[in-house]
Amino acid sequence: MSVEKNWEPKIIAFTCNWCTYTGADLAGLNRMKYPENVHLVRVPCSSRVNPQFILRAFQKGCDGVMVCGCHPGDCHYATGNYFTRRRFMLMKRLLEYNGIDPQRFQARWISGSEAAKFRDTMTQVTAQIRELGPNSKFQEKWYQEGGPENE
Amino acid sequence: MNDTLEIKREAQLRETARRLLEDGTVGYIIGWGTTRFEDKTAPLFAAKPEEADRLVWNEYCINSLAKYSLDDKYPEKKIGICVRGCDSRAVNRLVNDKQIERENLFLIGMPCSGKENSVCEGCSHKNPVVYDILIGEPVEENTEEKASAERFREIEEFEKMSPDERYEFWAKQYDKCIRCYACRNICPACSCKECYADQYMVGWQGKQNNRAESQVYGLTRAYHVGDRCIECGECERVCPMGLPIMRQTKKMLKDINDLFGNYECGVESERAPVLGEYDLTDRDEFM
Amino acid sequence: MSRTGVIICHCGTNIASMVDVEKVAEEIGKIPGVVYSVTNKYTCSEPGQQMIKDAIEEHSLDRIVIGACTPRMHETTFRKMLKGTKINPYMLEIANLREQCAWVHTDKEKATEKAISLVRMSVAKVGSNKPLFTSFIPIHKKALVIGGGIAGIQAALDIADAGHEVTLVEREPSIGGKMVMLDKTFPTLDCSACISTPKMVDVSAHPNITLKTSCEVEAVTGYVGNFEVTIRQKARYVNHDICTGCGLCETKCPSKISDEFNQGIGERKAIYKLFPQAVPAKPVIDAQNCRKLNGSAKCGVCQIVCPLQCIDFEDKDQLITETYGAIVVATGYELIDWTKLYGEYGSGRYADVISGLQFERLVNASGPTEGHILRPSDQKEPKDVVIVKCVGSRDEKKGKSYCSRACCMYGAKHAHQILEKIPGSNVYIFYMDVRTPGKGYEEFYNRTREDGATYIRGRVAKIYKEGDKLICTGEDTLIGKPVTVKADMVILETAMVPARGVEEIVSKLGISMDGDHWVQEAHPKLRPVETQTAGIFLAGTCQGPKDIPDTVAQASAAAVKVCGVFSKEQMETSPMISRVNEEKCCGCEFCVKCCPYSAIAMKEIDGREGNRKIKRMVATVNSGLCQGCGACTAACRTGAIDLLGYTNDQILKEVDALCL
Amino acid sequence: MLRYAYYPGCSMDSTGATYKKSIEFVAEKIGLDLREIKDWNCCGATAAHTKDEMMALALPARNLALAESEDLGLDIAIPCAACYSRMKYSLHAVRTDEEKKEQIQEIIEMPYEGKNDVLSFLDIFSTEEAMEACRSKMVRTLSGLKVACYYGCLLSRPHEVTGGEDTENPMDMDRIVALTGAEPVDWSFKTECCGASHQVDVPKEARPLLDRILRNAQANGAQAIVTACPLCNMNLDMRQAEINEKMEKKYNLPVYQFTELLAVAMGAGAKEIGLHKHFFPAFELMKKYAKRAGENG
Repeated sequence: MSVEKNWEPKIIAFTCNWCTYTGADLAGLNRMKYPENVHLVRVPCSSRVNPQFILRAFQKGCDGVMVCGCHPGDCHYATGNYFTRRRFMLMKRLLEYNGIDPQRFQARWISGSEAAKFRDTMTQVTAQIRELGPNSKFQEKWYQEGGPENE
Repeated sequence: MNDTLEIKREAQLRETARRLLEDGTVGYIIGWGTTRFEDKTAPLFAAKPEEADRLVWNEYCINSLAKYSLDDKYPEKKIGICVRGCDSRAVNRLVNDKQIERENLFLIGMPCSGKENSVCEGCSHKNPVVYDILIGEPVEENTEEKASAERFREIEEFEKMSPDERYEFWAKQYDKCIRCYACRNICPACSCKECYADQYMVGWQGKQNNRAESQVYGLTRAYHVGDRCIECGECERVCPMGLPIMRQTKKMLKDINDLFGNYECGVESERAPVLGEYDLTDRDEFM
Repeated sequence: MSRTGVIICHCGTNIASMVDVEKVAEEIGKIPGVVYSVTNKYTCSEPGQQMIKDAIEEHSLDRIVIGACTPRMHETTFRKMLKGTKINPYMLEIANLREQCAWVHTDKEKATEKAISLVRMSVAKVGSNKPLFTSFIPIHKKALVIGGGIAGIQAALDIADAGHEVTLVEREPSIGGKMVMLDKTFPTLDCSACISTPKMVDVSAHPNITLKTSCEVEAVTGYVGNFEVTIRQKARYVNHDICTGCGLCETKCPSKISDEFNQGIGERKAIYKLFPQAVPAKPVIDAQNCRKLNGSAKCGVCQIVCPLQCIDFEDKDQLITETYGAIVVATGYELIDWTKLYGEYGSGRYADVISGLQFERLVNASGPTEGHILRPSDQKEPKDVVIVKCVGSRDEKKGKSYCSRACCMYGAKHAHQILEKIPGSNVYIFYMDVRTPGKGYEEFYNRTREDGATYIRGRVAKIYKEGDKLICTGEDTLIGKPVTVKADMVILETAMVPARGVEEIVSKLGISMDGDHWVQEAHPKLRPVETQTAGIFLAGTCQGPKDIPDTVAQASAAAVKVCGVFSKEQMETSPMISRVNEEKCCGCEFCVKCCPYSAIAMKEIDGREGNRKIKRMVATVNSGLCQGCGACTAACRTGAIDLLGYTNDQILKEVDALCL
Repeated sequence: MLRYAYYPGCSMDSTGATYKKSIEFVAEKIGLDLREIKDWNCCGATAAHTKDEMMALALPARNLALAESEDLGLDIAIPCAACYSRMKYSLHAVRTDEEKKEQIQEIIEMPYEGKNDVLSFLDIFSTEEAMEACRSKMVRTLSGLKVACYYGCLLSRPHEVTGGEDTENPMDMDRIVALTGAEPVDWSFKTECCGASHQVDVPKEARPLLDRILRNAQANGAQAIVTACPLCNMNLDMRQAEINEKMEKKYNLPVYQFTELLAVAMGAGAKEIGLHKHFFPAFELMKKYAKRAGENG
């Protein structure tokens, strides 16, 4: 698989509206800088994210997927992130078991006031994914461009 | 299987079945019957007392019978089902998922000392965990060590391979998948009214039969049943293309055991599935 | 085909300086379905909004995407704007081009590229938006207050004065709670009964308040505006409608029981009024200790002497169910049972080592000793008294880790009362810190010291009896020496803990408690009188230890919150809540377990099985309770339950749009 | 069956002579079978753990391992409070800390699993079986004699290690002593420190510790003090005269081991249990109150 010359990692982050999304806005207010590769999808709570969205994101061509929410105990909906924690601890291991590099899927608790942590996390994850290179696993695109023939 | 004991048990099964059908406690009995091949049996629906003699009990009775009750959720009379250890756990699974009423079933417990099926090797529940009547004496269970060593042996070996090797392995397997959904149809944990794969949800699960879509289907089904799988091995047995599906779903069970304490599905009927609850002391890896 | 209008905002230079807004508008214009794609200097301003309204008319748009600042800023503004147009306010998506793009990136070309994909994601999402309508739930303008202490009384009075009906439920035979047990209150030293009994009388006289004493909440279902509450009226064996409270029965009753109102000092009868100024001022019979009712003797003398035949030994508990719009929890506190924790202080073997409340009853004029401070062992007036503070508070090893806030002040008050009532007496107060956080508190503490109370900084290590003296050994950390005080009486200022049985009330109401079983407020700083459940409010010490001024302030705050709920005929609920597709739902209840607000219930609907009519169970979402978190959607394997405004389809469209 | 492995400890043949004699007398009377551990070694008492923690754990562990190696499955009975406390620490370490268990077994070069329990003499005498056996063997009564039961610190503390039910007001000894007809008084210094070895090197500062015990016992009407530990007994007994003289006090409180009271009540003669061996005269008081069952006082 030739690495496209000007490839830019494409990272999607499902962020909870009450904590991480607010933290991202705060990072914006403080004019903190981080790479352009991360695109936030706003959801009411991290427990809204269905583990199947992760599979679709990889299949449609994302190189890295993140799920970010409130720290356990701070959830605006009281128990939302307790379920998130269990769901994604299991999904993370299932993905690694199927060959996805561990760093491609990450979950993080970032609160509404942790703007610096948001910036550092986004910078760190982008660097890790850039180092891993483009993701070819689970990709629909791989199949559309000939798939098994050019293997 | 020492034959004399099993033959006696088969006779007792037939005699019990005849009596149940005659006195009307059950509408019909689901058991195993002969087929054209001696080394194969098939599910048998005995409705009349004389049909009770067609019931067989030998080492080829490997079909799981519990899920047939889903097709008759509102029976006039009770449904008799022959349940081995794994079938009884399947019944608990369906009752726990609120899909069938325990009162609608009359469970004929069949202590099973293992069948011609690879999954019986490490079986942890040979005797039925729930039944209304037990045929013959309970058999001796596997020792604790043997069952637990056997349970995740395959998974541990597979985890030793490198990520790329693992991806190549699964990619090859899912290339074979023809999306016949037999694994879903036989699985007692797959009891949805209309499976997500059958629904017209464009962004959700594509219908094309390519590696990516099959991978997503395989992983999604593993995730859906992972915390409720009773390890009966039927999905692997019925797969026409021979995919090692158990090796996928049991990975979830292994993680659940490591993360949330030992956990076996379908043994007690009340146990809530792991993903349906939480615990404040769960490990926290996402700080 | 949808007709989407896209407006990319300059936001002055905030966005335009880092994102080439014209290029974004132009690129987005090429997407099929986008029929209008322009930029605007200040979209949120009046002219900006007017421009959008005109565009909707002119291009007959049916959905809008605005690339501007964070939706958390102007989502409501733009929704209000759309109310004035033919478009449903929820056919709108906002792409965050300022806080999450222009302000945080440095390379203009890449920032523009990201802006384009962000807007493309919003356009894809808005493509499957559906018009949403707020629903309304009726509000029963009747409040329930649980707990008849000063918090419950104040809340009930405030709500009733605002013209709403209130039911005040109290499990004891009379309201008044702990405050009415006290003699004086700090810092003004005005008599506690004089300021609380008038309020109690107001409660019984108020037309809007129904007073239910000797009652307990049996079950609570429903949601804000429509709480179905079942109340158990415990059998009182006295017909309060006829009884005039003359007290003849009380004088004749032969049995003697330790008086729990007087904290075990002195006794009461089996038929009794909790205390002289009880409201309602009518006796009840304590079934456990009444000889006739517990079958230990024939008795029944009260029935014989009663002039109006009010006594009825056949009385049974009754259950009454009523609908309420809001509930105020005011279940109050208790003192920790120090006898089980402090073997060093004699674990209750010495009669003269008493708790703060027991001292309040000794010094109270209507108490068992008519206000004379007589020590329980030999009814002698104590000369040297030791007061020990923080017994059970600020003590993780043996008691509670928190500070109970009020004991420093009522400790000083007790010292003051002793010095005043017993001339020539000495009071030694062992303390760790003296906390005087209120108005006039520090001055009151200084005055107590000037009156002669000796404050010794250190904890009492051991109290033991020698002769008729109680020897308190401790340490004075200021002089670094062990100290021994020979006392006649010792008062322990013990920790406050939640009232007995608060766990049941909390589980019946479906609200939560913190680690120490205090009722959990919605937010410690910003929403101290609300709970996570809409329509259920808190007042007083049930939420945590506090003194009377804070309690009354919270009670009035809770009352205003209730009036807020009752100010509207109907309550508008957010439309972005979950909805069940009953065709797909197989009734497995996985979603029910994940809902933090228990807003999902199972209901029976008709269905068909082959050619037969059958009944099957499906999930249904209560629009009043659901807060739209979506935890249920991820638990549902078939996707039968979905969150309006963030449906699976919308989110996955965003994912697809990003990866084109 | 009243059968235990028995660890006497060093003080039984020295300061605890009266304790040992009375134990042997009572044991013989009620059929208490005490099997002394062969080749037992010193338990380290207060010296070991000031030096090195592992030594302090290994010394008692060796004795426990020896008892366990005879695999009679017997719990270990220990008369002296200090040995009891040290053994309990070792048992607690072996049962709760895998790493320490490995180290201990390495040092004593013997396997030790901590299967059997470590019991003080109060534990074994307060069992229903032992109480019943004592009750049946009573020939004399000490009714009218008021005694203050002094437990000392090591028998009940620390709670996590000894599992004692009430570290402030234990009642085991009170129940046992009451069997003899003597009347245990309710007093407040049951578990306060007696100064232990401080009475040797800093007598002047440590003396008040003993003084307050004696004062509170006397103030609450006690005529004698009963102990269950050779060291507490020695401190209270030997130094009472010194306190009377140096601090001008008039204490007259003979100090007995609880087994001495049991022995007397079971008909032991003064010589048999060494009543004359006390520092503070203890024979008169016993003579005054020890009455044949049935004789009135």
